[in-house]
Amino acid sequence: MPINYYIFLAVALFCIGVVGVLTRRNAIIIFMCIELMLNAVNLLLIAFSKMHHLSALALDAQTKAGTEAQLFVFFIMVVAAAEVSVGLAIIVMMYRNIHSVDVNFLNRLKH
Amino acid sequence: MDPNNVIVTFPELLIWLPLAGGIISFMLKDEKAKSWALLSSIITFAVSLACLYFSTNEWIPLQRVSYVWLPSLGSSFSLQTDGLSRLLCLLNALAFPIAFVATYNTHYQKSNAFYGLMLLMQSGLMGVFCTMDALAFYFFWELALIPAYFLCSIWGGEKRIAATFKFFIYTFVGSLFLLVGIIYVYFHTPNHSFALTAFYSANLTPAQQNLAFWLFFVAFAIKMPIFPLHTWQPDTYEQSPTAVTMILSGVMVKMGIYALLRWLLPVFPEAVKHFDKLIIILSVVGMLYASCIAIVQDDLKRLVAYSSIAHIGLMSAAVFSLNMTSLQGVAIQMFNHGINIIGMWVVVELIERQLGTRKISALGGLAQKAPVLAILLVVVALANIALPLTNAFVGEFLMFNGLFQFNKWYTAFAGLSIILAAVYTLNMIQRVFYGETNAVTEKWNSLAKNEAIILSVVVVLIFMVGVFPKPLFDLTRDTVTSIMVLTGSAIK
Amino acid sequence: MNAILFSAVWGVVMMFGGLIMKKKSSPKWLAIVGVSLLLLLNWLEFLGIWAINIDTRDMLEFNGFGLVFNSVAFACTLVYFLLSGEDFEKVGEHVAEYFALVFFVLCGVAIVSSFKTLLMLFLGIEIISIPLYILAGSDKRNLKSNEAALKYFLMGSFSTGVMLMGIAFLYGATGSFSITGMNLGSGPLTPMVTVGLVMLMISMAFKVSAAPFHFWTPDVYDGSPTVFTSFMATIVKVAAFIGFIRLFDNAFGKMHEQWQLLIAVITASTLLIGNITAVFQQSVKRMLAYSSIAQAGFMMFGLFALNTWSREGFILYAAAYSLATIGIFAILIKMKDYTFDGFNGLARQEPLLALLATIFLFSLAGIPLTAGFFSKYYMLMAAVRDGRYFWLVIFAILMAAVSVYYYFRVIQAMYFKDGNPEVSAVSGSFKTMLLVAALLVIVLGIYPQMLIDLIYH
Amino acid sequence: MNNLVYLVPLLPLAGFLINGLGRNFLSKPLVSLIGCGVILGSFVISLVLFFDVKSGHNTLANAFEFIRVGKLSIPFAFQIDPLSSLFLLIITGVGFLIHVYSTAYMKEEAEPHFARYFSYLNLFVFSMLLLVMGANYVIMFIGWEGVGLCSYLLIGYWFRNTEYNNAAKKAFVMNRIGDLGFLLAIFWMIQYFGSADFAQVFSKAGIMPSNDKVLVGITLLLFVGATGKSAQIPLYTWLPDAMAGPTPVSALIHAATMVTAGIYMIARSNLLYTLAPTSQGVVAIVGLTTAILAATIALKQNDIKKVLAYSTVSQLGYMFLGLGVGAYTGAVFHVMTHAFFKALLFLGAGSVIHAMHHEQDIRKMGGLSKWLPITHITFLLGCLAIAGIPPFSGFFSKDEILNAAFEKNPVLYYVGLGGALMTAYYMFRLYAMTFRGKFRGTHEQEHHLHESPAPITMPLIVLAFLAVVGGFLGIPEIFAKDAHWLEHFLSPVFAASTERAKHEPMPHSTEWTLLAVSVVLILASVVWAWNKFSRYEDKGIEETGFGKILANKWYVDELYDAIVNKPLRAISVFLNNVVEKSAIDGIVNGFGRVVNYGSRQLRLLQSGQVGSYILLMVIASVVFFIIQLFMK
Repeated sequence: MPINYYIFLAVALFCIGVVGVLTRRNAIIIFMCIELMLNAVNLLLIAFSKMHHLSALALDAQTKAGTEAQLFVFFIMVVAAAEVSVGLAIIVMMYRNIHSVDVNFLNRLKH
Repeated sequence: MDPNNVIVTFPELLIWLPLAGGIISFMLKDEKAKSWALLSSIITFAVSLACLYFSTNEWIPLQRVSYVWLPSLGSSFSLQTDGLSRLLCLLNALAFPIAFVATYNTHYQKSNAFYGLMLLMQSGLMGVFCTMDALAFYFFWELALIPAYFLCSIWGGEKRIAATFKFFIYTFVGSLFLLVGIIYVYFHTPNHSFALTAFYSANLTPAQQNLAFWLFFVAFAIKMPIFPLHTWQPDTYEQSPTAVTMILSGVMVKMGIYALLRWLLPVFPEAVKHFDKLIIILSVVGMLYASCIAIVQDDLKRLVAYSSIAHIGLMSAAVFSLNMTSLQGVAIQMFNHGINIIGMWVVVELIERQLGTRKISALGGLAQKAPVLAILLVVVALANIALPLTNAFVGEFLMFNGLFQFNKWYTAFAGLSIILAAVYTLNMIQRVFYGETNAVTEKWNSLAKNEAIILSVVVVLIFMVGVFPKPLFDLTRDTVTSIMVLTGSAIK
Repeated sequence: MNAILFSAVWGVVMMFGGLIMKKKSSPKWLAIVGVSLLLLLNWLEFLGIWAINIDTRDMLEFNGFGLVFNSVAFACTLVYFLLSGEDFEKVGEHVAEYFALVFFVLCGVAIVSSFKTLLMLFLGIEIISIPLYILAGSDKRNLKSNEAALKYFLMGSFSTGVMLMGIAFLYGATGSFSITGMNLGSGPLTPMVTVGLVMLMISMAFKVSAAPFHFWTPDVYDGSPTVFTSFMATIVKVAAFIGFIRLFDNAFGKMHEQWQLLIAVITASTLLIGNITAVFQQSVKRMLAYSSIAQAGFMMFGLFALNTWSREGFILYAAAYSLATIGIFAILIKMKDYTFDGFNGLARQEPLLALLATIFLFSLAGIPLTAGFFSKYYMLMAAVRDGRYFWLVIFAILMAAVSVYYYFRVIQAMYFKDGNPEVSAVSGSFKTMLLVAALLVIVLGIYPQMLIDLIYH
Repeated sequence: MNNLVYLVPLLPLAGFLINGLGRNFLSKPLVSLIGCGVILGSFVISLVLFFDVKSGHNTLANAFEFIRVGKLSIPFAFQIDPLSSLFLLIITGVGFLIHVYSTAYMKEEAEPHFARYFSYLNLFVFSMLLLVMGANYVIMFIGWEGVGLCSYLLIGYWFRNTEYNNAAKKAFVMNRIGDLGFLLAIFWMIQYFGSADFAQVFSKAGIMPSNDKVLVGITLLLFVGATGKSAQIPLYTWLPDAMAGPTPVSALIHAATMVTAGIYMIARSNLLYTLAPTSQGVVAIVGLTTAILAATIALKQNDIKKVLAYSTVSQLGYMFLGLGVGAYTGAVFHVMTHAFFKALLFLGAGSVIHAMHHEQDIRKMGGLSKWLPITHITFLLGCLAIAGIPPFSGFFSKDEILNAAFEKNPVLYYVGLGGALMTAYYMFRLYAMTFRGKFRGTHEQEHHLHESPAPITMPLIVLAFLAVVGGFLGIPEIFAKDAHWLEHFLSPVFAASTERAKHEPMPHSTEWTLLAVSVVLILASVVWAWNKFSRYEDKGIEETGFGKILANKWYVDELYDAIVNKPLRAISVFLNNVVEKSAIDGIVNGFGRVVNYGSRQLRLLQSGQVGSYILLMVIASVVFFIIQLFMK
């Protein structure tokens, strides 16, 4: 299957995420959309990794070239997890104070 | 003493003495600060005299010094005096004692800070006149400005903050342009250096010259100021304390003209040739414009401010007519104008302090109450309109003469300003000193000794230079010639 | 390497220290000790003495530039601790944790200043960001603080997503994460590389709060506890910048001309928005937030030009800007009223504070004899040297003039207006430290050479 | 000899300094002594110099280098030749008499002001001497402006009176207008001849073709200067107002010496004018017009000093006519005689005013001859002289000019003669109304009437003598061969011109007829005026019709006010209030306002909504992609 399909899929996912971030007002949903963006990236990375690895194998059967992207994906997941913890904590704190998770409630800081 | 192994050179002294004086003055008690500042300024004056005296060839080592500063930038902290610098240093060193003595009876709040800042300003001005390195020049250019800003804003009149802030921003913009210009030229100097000589030998195409020319010129034009960049000046002069106004108009304005001669003409000869008409027209228009406005001013300070703008206009026109005569005229007129306008401010200061007003319409008949003041003012005023045998005549004669060699018609128009000058000056004299006294002027009580002395000094200077200007010519001739050669040769 | 390891370790140490130490002020001293050691170790590495020598598999690279930058950043942090350390205690209970988080951020800084693969860049940026989300929200009861944290978090992670997308595309195009290994050459950009490049540029622009990706900055800086704003606005920002510059210098340096226009646009808009918007602010804190954007605009020249002057100038800028901003924030924290009027008459009440504040503001405005002048000066030099887009230089100086307007409003309030501002008690040691900082600013303003020479050590 | 030359101006300068600085300590007698003494001193020296020159020895004294720039060098140098030595005598001689006169005339003044007066007077003499002694145009210009200053100071001597101050200011400003012309002329010479020295300029100009553009330009500009100083159209209006000053001042400055500076200057540059016939024509026309215009105005003036003032303007017009038609000697001759009789007339008027307690309106006078015998006689002699009745001095000088005019163009002669008739008419009107008929003043005025003291009468007598005999220095050919002493004396100065403008003298027959005609007509008008005004009654009737226009001086002052003063003020106000405040400063402040406005608008972007922030960022990103992908 040509790489482009993967690219289109990933980009599509990414855009869905972005649109979600733009349209929703619920902090948690926005956050999930962002996660969606990250996963689109993961998908893309894996696809590229596979592609590069295959092209590298054609030259040298033992090569590990192209696998580093998979490694990268793990890092992204880890970082995402860290972000989740922090992010949820912040959202909870916010909920404690204003009993809502609507981001538009928070606009004391402006201009 | 052997000039070749000296501990400290004149330019250094001229810069560091006021600086030290200023810092010390900050630490002093109020009353002490006043006398200390006077003492310090007098010492500086003595040094500047010595600097004039030891200017012959065998003393050259005493007149120049250079320290490594920013080697990687090719900038060195190099000071040197030639005739022109010496003359202006002398003016600077002379202006401050005069200002201090003239305002000795005025008391300023926190006077230690006041005099400290004044002396800092003097140091900065000295630097501008002595340095031969573009970067250092820019430094001093700014350093002279900052204290002025604080002096005006703290001790000025009621509208001071707005007025002086405008002044500051205005000049700061100019300085930034200058900075970019300096950098621009720097990259076109052989073996990237900020030295004046390197700037003189910068290889710029005419197009590049025109660009850089404006970057430099705007800064200088704002400082002088040249029409239509002048609007900060009357407000600032009106608002700032007179002692500061004396320095601003007497010395700082000269920075601009000095910079034209030292940093503009020889660096961008083609551009100068290219724009000379335009700028001379601007200057001439400015002369007439300012003179006309001066006619209808009712505030003494504003009147003097506008008359100063007119005079500066003539100077810049003369600079750009670019011939031996005009430049020579400018060189000595810088000194004369400084002396005269300081004299004018002294009188204004006296009137304001004793009568509590600067409104011309409120005054009258002072000649009966204060005959001595009247006489002294009349002399200064006549110098201001360049009557023969006063110092200004020599300068203006040469400048007009040079302008005439550039173009007859410009001169004819510019000449109208000497008529207008007569109109507003005589109006002022008449409405302030002649006629019958009124309630305000009745309040006048006699002229204090120090004030009389200062004014007499000014008057004596006016006539000395006016009758026998030779020393000033001899002092500045070489510089002017070299400027002409540098500029002219590049044109040919 | 030393710095990365030690700062991480010391962060942990701080946490446990927090459990042990009962006195509220003691974590500060622990932190000061820590950052001093950090500085020392980084310096040793600079001299070639390594604590532990690890083969980083060509993922990190420690060169003079990065190390000098580290030293600058750590030195600024030291000054920051000394000046504002005790204000940590006012924020909340978990003082030690705050310090710990700061140390983690420093770890991230050390990584960003030495990354060699996009992975490390990503990690560094995240290690910097995540603790900051927490610090921004550390004033839990304060809604503004909450809001700041949330906004920062949402937009931050959004930009992370964009960055990762960019990285992914670059990887797809080149098959490597190493900024040198990608060897894109100087030929015309392929679409994929373009997309990756632009996305990276956007996300980095976000991190350095360059317009039009600056929107989080004023709100976050305004909402967070002032003491942390000071940290974010200085060390973090310049760290992000060093990452930005390293990335584009090493990875895309050869095709400089092809993306310079975008940088020019970013620079111009940053200068414009930062300066113009700052003019109308009433709160000094928010004004400083915008001014930090404006300063970022000037730092962008470092990226715009990419020549020796820009590199030297950036280091200088980082130092000058951080010092001055930390100083002015330290004074701001002492004020009860953050509006301009709150400063009225400070000169009469606290002459020294007013004087020092003036020096810092001069430096920010770029008045000669202060470090700020030379940093701006180098940036202009770099830009003029580069020669392209000369209008940008003219625009920049006009904006610099505008900046004078709002910086001097503070000076006017302090010196020319009357009033009795409420200032919380300032200790002598604080004043001394502030004085030292001011002197540093002036020394750098007279002889910047001493810092610049270090790069070529 | 040189040191003596320096002494001539230095003595008055010393007098000025002593009197000026010691004004509060010196007693009146001492002041008068110093004041007059120094002038007497320089008069004596001038005599010595005069005889030295007469023995054919000119002096060029180079004091010191005033200006040297590049090749241009302007020394502070003095030159004594026939022309300047003659003027020296007039200035110091008449000056001395008037100083003496003043000691009595200004007696009422308080001590410091008395001293101030004499210091000004000395200063004036000093400047005037610089003017005539200068060996180059720059030194001449220095004196030129110096005398302008002194006239300013002396007209406004009673500085409490605003009207006087205005007169003084007017005089100075109008002179400045002229000075500008002079200055430009100097620049032009310097540019073209590379020097301002008389000798060099003339030698260089001598080889130039006639009517060369440069020469015409220079000479016209010089003439502009002359019109200012010597009160010719269009710059004459200051002179009548200048009568605000003390009468002796009017006599010295505004009749005898300063106003003749213009004639001196043109006579000095005679070569330039001879080479520029065009400008010569202009000079002649302007001079003649002024002569007529002023004469007409004088017909209807009732202020004794105003009449004399206008007659001065008119006489100056004759001198310029003389210069214009090339009769340089005649002009200078007339300057001399005019100095005598006009000073005499002014001093006489002063004596009258003194006796009448500062009453100047001749309608309030009459029949003064029986109270002021000496004044009366001398005044009569003066009138005869100015009217041009043989053998009094005025006759010879005026006749010489008119003859020259006739040679040039008869029209000039006829018009000039008309003017001369008017002169005779109004002078005798003045004389008759003042001294004839019966007294028309108030009673206590009549009671106080008395002849003035000796210091006043002595100068009158001396001047009267000169006014009578002065003419014999220039007896025309037709009376006696080679009797024109002045011509011989001045010939070296005008040699260059005369040999260029050669013309054979007109036949004696015509000259005789002209002479006869003019004398007869003048006598007629004298008699007419005498009869008409000897028994004048002040009916207080207003002038009407043409007479009103003349009485109001052709409304020239009003005209100038309308076309110069008012517009200038209006422009200034406009510039100050509109251009300066609104336009230029408005633009400057406009920048500030724009920034402020922009700030207010831009900060609205910062809406506080995360959504909008991210939206803006996304939009920006899209734009960036577009720029990067498509804009290259």
